[in-house]
Amino acid sequence: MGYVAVKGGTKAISASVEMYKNKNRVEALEMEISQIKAGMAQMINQIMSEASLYDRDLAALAVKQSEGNMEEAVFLLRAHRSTLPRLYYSTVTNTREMFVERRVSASFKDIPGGQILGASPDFTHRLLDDTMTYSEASFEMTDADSYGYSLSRLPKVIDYLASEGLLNKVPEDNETPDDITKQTIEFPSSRSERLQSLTRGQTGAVTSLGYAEIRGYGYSSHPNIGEVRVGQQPVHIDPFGDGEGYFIGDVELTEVDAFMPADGDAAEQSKEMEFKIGCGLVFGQNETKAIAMSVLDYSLSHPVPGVATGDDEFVLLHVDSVESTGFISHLKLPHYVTFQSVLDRIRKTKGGTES
Amino acid sequence: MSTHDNIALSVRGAGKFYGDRCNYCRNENNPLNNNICPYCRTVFAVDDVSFDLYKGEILGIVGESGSGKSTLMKMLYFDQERSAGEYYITGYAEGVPNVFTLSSQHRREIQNEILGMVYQNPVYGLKMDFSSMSNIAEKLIAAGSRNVGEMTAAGDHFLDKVNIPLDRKFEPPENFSGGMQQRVQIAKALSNYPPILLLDEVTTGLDVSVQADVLELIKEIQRELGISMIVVSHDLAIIRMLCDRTMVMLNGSVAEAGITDQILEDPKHHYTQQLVYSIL
Amino acid sequence: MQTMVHMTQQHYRELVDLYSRPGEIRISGFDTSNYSTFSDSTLATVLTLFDNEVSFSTSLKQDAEEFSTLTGAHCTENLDAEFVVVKAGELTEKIFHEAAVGTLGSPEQSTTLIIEVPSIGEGQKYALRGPGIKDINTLEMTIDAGWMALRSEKCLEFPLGIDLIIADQDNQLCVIPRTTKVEVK
Amino acid sequence: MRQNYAFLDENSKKEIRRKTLKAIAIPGYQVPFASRELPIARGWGTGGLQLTLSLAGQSDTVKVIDQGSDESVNAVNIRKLIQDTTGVPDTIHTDAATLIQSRHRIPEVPLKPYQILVLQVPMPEPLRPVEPQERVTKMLHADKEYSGAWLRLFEQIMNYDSITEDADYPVLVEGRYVMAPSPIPRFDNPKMDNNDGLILLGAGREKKICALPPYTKVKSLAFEDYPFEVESFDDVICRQSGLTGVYMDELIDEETGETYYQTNDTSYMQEAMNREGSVK
Repeated sequence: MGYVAVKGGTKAISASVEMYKNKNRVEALEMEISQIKAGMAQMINQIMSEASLYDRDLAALAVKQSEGNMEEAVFLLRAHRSTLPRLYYSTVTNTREMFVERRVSASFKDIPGGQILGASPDFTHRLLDDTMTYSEASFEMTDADSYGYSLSRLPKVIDYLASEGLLNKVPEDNETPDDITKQTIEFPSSRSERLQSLTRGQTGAVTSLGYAEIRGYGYSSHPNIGEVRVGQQPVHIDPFGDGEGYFIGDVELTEVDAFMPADGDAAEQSKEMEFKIGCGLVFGQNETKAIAMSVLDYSLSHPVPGVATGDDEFVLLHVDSVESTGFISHLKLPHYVTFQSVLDRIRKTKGGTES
Repeated sequence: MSTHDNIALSVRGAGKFYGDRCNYCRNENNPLNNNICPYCRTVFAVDDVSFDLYKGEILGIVGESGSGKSTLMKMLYFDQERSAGEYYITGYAEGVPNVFTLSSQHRREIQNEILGMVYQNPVYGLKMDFSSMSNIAEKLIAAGSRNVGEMTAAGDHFLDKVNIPLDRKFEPPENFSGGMQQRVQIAKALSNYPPILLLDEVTTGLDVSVQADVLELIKEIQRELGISMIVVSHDLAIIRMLCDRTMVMLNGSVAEAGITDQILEDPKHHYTQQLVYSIL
Repeated sequence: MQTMVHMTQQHYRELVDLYSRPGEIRISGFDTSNYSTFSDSTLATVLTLFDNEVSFSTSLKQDAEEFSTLTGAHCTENLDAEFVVVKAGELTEKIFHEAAVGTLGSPEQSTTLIIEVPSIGEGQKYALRGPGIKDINTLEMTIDAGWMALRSEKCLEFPLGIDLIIADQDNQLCVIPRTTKVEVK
Repeated sequence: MRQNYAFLDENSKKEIRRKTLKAIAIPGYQVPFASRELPIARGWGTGGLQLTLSLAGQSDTVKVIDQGSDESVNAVNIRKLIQDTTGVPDTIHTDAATLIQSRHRIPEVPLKPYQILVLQVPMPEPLRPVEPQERVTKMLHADKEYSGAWLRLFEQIMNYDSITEDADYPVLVEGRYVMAPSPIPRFDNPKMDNNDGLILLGAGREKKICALPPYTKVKSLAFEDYPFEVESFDDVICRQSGLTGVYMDELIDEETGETYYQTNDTSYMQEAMNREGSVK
């Protein structure tokens, strides 16, 4: 009988996978997808946004399977997304048609349609509530309608500024947006590539960089939130290319328009100031990420030389959760061969040869 | 193209415009408001410039700031795209192609192998945080050298020639004074013996005594190596000291050109007269 | 079972070999109904490489519709499209002149010509040299040397250039990428 | 959940295939591609895996190695995904495989004609150590401006009197493109030159595909007087097999504390031992 290589790797891997399954499956199996969907809606919002796949059931499944590890859940959905054929593209959707559930403006006290606080933890006291320890605790349900509002279409705050001529006029761009999942980003990036990268970005990473931008490493003055709106956005497709839109469902979106006071058009040597806009738009309710995205959209569209948050390569290539966690974690893979090569060079500079 | 044996490079009708040009300014007989079209506001930074550079000579280009001389220089070194005109280099493909229209790949080849450039500000010509030796090696590597011994020897030779103490050759230029940086830049530009050297206001901003050193160095190198040079300056004194022939630029165009001594003694153009009398 | 998934995979692998070894010849086509005016190997190449992200140009409306229906690819009049599908008898100087050679920064943004010739293995003899060829490959095909000269002109400044996929009516295929130096023998 | 053949949907494969053919037509150039997420992590071989999945078919036999070993956990994991989604048979024998995916090594057995070696690439940009910005490195490749890559080696020589670049040592392909060969040891670089098989390099996270067709000139960057050097195993013998002249793992004997060496390419060692009958 000849020499046979040890099957160590195969055995080790299957043992590791078995242990992982045993550990996580036993208790997790008792958790229903419907419970995760209902009870961890905010987590699901973040995951759908970072995975760029809008499917609450699959997101809940990913949460269950990953034991609540956000990066793993996003990763599972992204990998699944790779297997899906692209059957249709949606038609352009206008957020003026959003059915708004929540909407606040930091810029104007009174906005047409009014401020709608809706559901938000913003004004809760962050005190652990031990009545929630046991699932028997009962809550009194209230009907949103009883607070005097219902889902409705509302005008946008930017339209008000635009009507006053205070907004930077941007020519209408009807080019098909670039899609970074079909074509690699090439630099300098297009706005559609930037917006897509940011909305897929890891919530924490986008928030951190947006924070750095306004805290002092970038624009460093206070952006004004014209409007944060959360609501249901209808999506249509045009399968026959005849302009007939077919309604395929609603997606929940958070949209932010941030205003930055800025100099007028330099080319026209304008001495007037006006507002320029940063845009944030993410799946689900995720207001902090949407605001940070609007800050970064602005900083990347109006880059200041030498500022990292204005450098599209720096921001866009480092906010993706799957890429950053993958590359960081790959460091634990074996690097025996390359390390041997490093040893060889270091020994050479020490003047010695291999012993 | 020129068939003249003694020509290092020739330029015909070179132009650099900022703007779209209109029917008015496309007609070259129509007068411009200085170098700006009164109708479409197109700026003619360089307008219809033609000249030859002879082998082994120093050609001076003089003019005030905004005259287009630096823009012309940047076009010759491909730092800026040209808007119009032709440019032939005898040492490249027998002077046949209009090198203005070559691909960036080929222009880079010319830049690396045939041209040397010394900028007014050493920041553009040097890697400030790399050693002086590495700066010289960079130019040699770009020009095709693949021998470390030869490169360090050339580095020693040229740094010595420009009076940089060799015990400082591994220091980065950011540690040096302005005059020393300029000398390192000259050493770098010369290191691969380029047939053509372009010098853009290289002594501006230096102390007078340092200026004299650098000018002397240029003169000496030219005598020794027979390199063809174009020297751009706003300073007639420098032009007088260095250049065999001179071209006077005004508002993007050539006002007058000829033997330097003749131009200085008997300026024809009103503007040149003003220039000359102002220094006499 | 042979499904379209497996057929395109196999055909792609033939193309990989042919791109890697300019001048080699393979036979490859699909066992599907062919309503185009091109050979099965040309159609197989189209089915393998085209999808709804691709734009292509071809002269006959019948072929354009067939290719679009089968793959979702967009037909265009522009000859600098990603692919131009053409029969050797219908080649024009315009096709070569307008074909995209890419840019120095993005040389892959070039046109691939899929040319159907009457026969590979007979006709004009060419000597091929370059990456993928050990010493020299000879290739015979019924395509006029004038067209190959135009092709070589497009490939003068590497990495710019066009790549040719050549098919014949007997479902033979070969590839001449931009790196190959082609001489008439 | 039911999976596609070879995991990816057909349109994703088509995009990868079109880009791969372009890569083969432009040896050494990094073709950007969309790069799908896979069920294994970015940075763990998704570039190589996408290539393999776009290539693999019913007549293939695959071999997957990591660090020279078919049994490295990452190799096992990748092989399992390939087999689960395609059902292709696997082998550990290099010469029996039609398709070989590897991380960090080129097998000791030379590639045969029509074999395809897929290398996993973490950092496909050889100029990244000298220039962080993609838009700049893209321009440098366009202009064939590689002095930065050579200057890096020159600086190492100035500092250490030797080139200190370890694995992923840059190569020049067909005299045109400088390419990162993936973190293979320098020992494997010469195997790429003028080899019989096709080598494809896939970078999933960085979204680039590169190719070396057979019989392509691939030269490691070096200087005439500081030639390229591979890792030295000159006086070293594999303790297990007695092999010499192969890439070795350096190991420590737990009992004696002595350093010993063992052939890194485990299937090659196994074949050699079976051939020699020198089983211990």
